[in-house]
Amino acid sequence: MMTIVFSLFLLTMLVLVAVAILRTDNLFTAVMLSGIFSLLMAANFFVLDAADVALTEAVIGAGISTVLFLGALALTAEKDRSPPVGSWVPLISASALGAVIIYGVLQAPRLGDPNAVVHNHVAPWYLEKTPELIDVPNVVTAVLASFRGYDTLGEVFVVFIACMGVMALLGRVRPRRDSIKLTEYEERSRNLRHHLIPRIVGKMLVPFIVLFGLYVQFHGDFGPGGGFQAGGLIAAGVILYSLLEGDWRGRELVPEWFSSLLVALGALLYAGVGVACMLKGGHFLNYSVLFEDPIKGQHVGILLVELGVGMTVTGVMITVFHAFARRGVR
Amino acid sequence: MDLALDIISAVLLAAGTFFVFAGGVGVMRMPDFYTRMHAASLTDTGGAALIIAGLLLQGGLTLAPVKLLAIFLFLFLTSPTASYALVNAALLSGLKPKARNETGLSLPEGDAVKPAPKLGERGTNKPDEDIRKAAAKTVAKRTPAKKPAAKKPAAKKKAAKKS
Amino acid sequence: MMMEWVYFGACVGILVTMTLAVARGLMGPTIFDRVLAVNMFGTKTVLFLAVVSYLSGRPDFLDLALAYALINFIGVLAVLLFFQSREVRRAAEAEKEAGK
Amino acid sequence: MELLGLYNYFVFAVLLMVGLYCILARTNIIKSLIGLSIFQGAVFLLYISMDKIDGGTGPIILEGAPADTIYANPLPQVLILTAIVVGISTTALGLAVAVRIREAYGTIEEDKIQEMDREQ
Repeated sequence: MMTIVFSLFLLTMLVLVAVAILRTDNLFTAVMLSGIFSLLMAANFFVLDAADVALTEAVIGAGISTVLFLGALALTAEKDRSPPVGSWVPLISASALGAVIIYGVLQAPRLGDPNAVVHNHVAPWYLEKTPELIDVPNVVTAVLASFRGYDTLGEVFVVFIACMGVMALLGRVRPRRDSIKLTEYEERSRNLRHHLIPRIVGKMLVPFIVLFGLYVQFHGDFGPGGGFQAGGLIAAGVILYSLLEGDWRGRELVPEWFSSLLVALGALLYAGVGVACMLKGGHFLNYSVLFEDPIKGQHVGILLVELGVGMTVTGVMITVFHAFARRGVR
Repeated sequence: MDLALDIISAVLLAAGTFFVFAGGVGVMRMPDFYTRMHAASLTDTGGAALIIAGLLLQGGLTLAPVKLLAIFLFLFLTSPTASYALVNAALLSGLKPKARNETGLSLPEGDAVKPAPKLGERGTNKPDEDIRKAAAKTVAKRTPAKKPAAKKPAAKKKAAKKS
Repeated sequence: MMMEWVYFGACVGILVTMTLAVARGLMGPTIFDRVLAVNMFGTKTVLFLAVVSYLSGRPDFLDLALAYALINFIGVLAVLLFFQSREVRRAAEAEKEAGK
Repeated sequence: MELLGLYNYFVFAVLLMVGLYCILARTNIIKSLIGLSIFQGAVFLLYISMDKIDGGTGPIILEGAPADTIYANPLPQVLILTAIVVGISTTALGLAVAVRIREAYGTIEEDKIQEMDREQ
């Protein structure tokens, strides 16, 4: 009952915000509204009992997505100069898609129906067997890192490749600092050092964000969290520092070779754990063979794999942010 | 005992929700950006404090109250700072408050705030003096003063310096 | 049981406030009003998540609200930096135009 | 009540429509990317709506919880959790392409870019 009331509010707002994003021609407004969109999404996920997903959306949507979009806007344009729509094709195709989906959805099981097909196949098995086979309280982590480890490995490599794409497009190697002459005025405009209050408060927050990121990383077996969320959080801490102190200093804090090393090492660690399992005589990513006690093997395997995920995601987010921030100096 | 705690926390939660809601109404109804900011930032901190205090009484001896305290601490620090940063951004880009001066005359365009304080000129921004000057000017001339075109030439000068 | 209704009431109150913030975000009129709406909405989300985690009896989910309380601030700083560097970008563009 | 239970799916359909329309009708690349992220959000919403079970709670098994506690379905959550991070990485890649296009053409409007290409 309560879920339905909350969902009514949140989903209606979601639709309104989406339509407003569509209608506005100011890209800055669109980015701000998509910030609200992501907050609504996260609240909605939480109401629907998906704490892990909500945490991910929170970290990515609030901490990173807005910053990236603003960075891109600074390098492109702020106005959407699309001509007024001349053809009916987009409208017709969108409505056709909508009509088909609404027709299909009418037969879907209602929200929260315990007899829905989704709840009757693998999911009960995961929920039942996790305490016995893996003994980790957070079933999402267990499924993510162990039962569906292949899937997650693939996702980590997708993130890795996307990062390589950004690096290839925006150029990793740039001239050194002294070869670009910035006037004092320009230099000042690239950081927030002269804003004392945000600077002090922000710098005070950075260690807490990183600390909380580490907590989320290593507490992911017991509560909502894991490598993806932790990576986003730690990267958000570094991004906060770079915003406050200017991107040069941000790169002094986390040098580029280090963040790109993290990207590669994380993916390598994940795959390496899989190979170690094979060397021990098991299947790829079957952590049970790592130690005598299969449950201990699972624990260590999940810990290492999550660490690999966390390293890659941290590295990717920091590298991408720096790629955009540095592009501004040209 | 439990009932008493429940009642106290219910009262705190209700008060917090009321303040938060009042802030929402303020954001809807206030006439310009700066007054809206005022409504939002004050109630954000106050309402949040009350709601979190209400939840704190329900916590028991687990990790939850510690987390609540941390949430409160961070909100208490970041919310006013975010308000400051936002107002600063607005002022930088030259958004003017809908101000009225002592004489009751509405200000001529561009004189209410010193136009877009340039970076590095912090602390020289004295709105009060400006308002008084502007008012005197308006009363004397009865014609709106021209908008000072300080921004564009300055930017060009900077650009010239760079090249 | 009583507390559950109190939590529920608080949630609905916060949700209504969120609706007001969204309305301000949709109405504008200046872009700063929209940023204000995002910021206010973020704080309300923190409170909403905190109350819902008590309502659903899982206070261990407070991690989410904590993450938001820590991170919500970054967006506003990014906006401040964006506006600050805009002057420079415009000057550079003007220079380019003049160069043509 | 029956229709209220399907409200999530209707919103999913509407968001999908809005996202698709935004991608197709707008020529601005960044606007299209924002539309793409709305589209993505719609899919996330569909998956997460499926995991809810009445009276259930998040799939984190608490010590000492009664044996008949209902937990939400963990599988859609795992899929979407990774999809969110992949989504932001691919969006970043798209934004990088947009930045390069702007540097090469001086605009990020598709129709103008096509005009320039034809002129060459």
